[in-house]
Amino acid sequence: MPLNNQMKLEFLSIPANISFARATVAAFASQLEFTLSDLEEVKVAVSEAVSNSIIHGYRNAPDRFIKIYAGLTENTLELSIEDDGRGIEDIDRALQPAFTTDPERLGLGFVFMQSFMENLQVDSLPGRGTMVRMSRRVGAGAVQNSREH
Amino acid sequence: MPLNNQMKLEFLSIPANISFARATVAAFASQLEFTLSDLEEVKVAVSEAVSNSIIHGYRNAPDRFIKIYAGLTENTLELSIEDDGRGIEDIDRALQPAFTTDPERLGLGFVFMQSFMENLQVDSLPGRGTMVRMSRRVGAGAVQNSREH
Amino acid sequence: MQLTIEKGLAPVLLDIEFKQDTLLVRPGGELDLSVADFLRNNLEESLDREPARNIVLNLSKVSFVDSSVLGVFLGRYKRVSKNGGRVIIVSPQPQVRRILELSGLFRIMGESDSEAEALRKLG
Amino acid sequence: MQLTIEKGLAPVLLDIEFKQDTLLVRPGGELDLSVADFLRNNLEESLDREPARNIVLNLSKVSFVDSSVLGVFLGRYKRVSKNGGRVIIVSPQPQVRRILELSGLFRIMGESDSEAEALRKLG
Ligand SMILES: Nc1ncnc2c1ncn2[C@@H]1O[C@H](COP(=O)(O)OP(=O)(O)O)[C@@H](O)[C@H]1O
Ligand SMILES: Nc1ncnc2c1ncn2[C@@H]1O[C@H](COP(=O)(O)OP(=O)(O)O)[C@@H](O)[C@H]1O
Repeated sequence: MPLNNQMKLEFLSIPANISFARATVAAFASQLEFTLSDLEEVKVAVSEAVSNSIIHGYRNAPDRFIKIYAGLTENTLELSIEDDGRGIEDIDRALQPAFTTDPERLGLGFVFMQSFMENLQVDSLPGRGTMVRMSRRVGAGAVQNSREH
Repeated sequence: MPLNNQMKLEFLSIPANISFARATVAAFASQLEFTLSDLEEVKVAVSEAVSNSIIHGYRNAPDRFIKIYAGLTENTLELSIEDDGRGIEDIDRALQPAFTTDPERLGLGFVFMQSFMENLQVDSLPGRGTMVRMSRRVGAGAVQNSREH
Repeated sequence: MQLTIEKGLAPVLLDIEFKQDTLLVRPGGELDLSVADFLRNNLEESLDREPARNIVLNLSKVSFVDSSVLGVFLGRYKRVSKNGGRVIIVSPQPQVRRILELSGLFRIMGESDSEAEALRKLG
Repeated sequence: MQLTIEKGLAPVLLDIEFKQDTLLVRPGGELDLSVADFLRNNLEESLDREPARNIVLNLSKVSFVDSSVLGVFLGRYKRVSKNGGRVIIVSPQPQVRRILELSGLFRIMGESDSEAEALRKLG
């Protein structure tokens, strides 16, 4: 599908930028006919991915950069969120609901991304970084599979 | 002054992205204690600079990119808006109130940028592109010099 | 006449009414380059169709303008003033008002607090 | 107790009241990682200070939550449930409600339409 619009956003890995990142992606995505409820769900997915880069990727180092790429086709938002942090050892395990390497956390980040977006893809190399890709179609409906744990 | 936060935004040179760009800069700037009215003025400056890149820099070609860089010090927003379009032949003349190379337009873009922001600096090379830099301090007050033409 | 173009979450509305040889123009939303052609074309068509002498520009629902849109306003001002007509601006929001002042548009167009007052001034 | 941290245009409010051996917690705004420590610390301090058995979490003014903040809620749930206490959630907005459902938090915490109803359930 041809892209009708594209943007790239790069920002420092500080928690204050999480709300900035999700607001920016939602503003961009609002060029398609998403409902407000769709946009709320996109915001959650962005918030989770960016939080992961800050906490896991960069272990809270405030001087690193996170990159977001967004593209719009006729009816789809395509997103990638990227860091060049620590990376993920075992991606399959990381994707499992409730799996976390941080006892303070819930292991629900990827669950939310998977529930609110389509085609979640995680690429990562330990020591090199992580790129999370996902998309969302207009009219794709809300939560696809309501998991519980 | 040390930078406390930084972001870069890059997007296609289409009119739909003008409101996206100003909303994004305003969301980022709102991390400082700007008033809503300050943010409205910053939005006008961004809108003018981005419109100029689209109209003058790229002559409405929709497949080029515009870059915005924003930094925050303790109390100042620093901005640059950049295109690699046609560039400006005579910068001094371009900065004059009411000067325009497009009879449909008013020649007020740089006037607004100058009125609503501080330290406006324009770098340009014909055939290479244009970079507009400007900043805004918290509490710098509204319109500094109300020009008329 | 009610027109809307969808611009994501901020639709731009344009309502145009003809009354007492005056075009009552009521745009809404954020007005920038992306809607300048839409505004210009609709205003020109209305001026072609109606025997309008004056324009009342009700900006109470406009939350943003930049110089691209001021150019559209000025162009319509030039068209009606050729025939001795006037343009009066009604109820701009504070941030829009500041831009109008700075541009000098207030010096050539009048301002009123309501459409009724504007129509009285023109009538 | 009324607390605010300024987060640009979206201040996060936190109001905590102690009543009938229950902590009434009323946060507001967008709750994410950037306020998780603030929430956790204030809730922990209140639980240290007051002999609170239960928590009522009034989410009517919360427009956004993500998993970082659900973790803070779950942590407090674990603390009070150790002593046989309960957590009841009041009036989440639809988008927040969906996250609570999806996370399974609703299965272990109760829900009420008002603080009064929650207090009746607990009392
Ligand atoms: N950007 C990242 N960089 C490094 N590790 C990551 C990243 N994102 C996720 N992970 C790993 O995947 C695990 C699961 O992530 P997630 O489902 O979001 O849960 P949580 O963030 O609650 O731990 C994390 O605990 C972490 O080990
Ligand atoms: N990014 C740019 N690229 C090329 N030329 C530009 C650019 N920005 C401004 N200019 C030149 O400077 C002139 C004055 O700009 P401005 O004050 O914004 O007025 P206007 O946009 O109404 O013409 C423009 O007419 C154009 O010739």
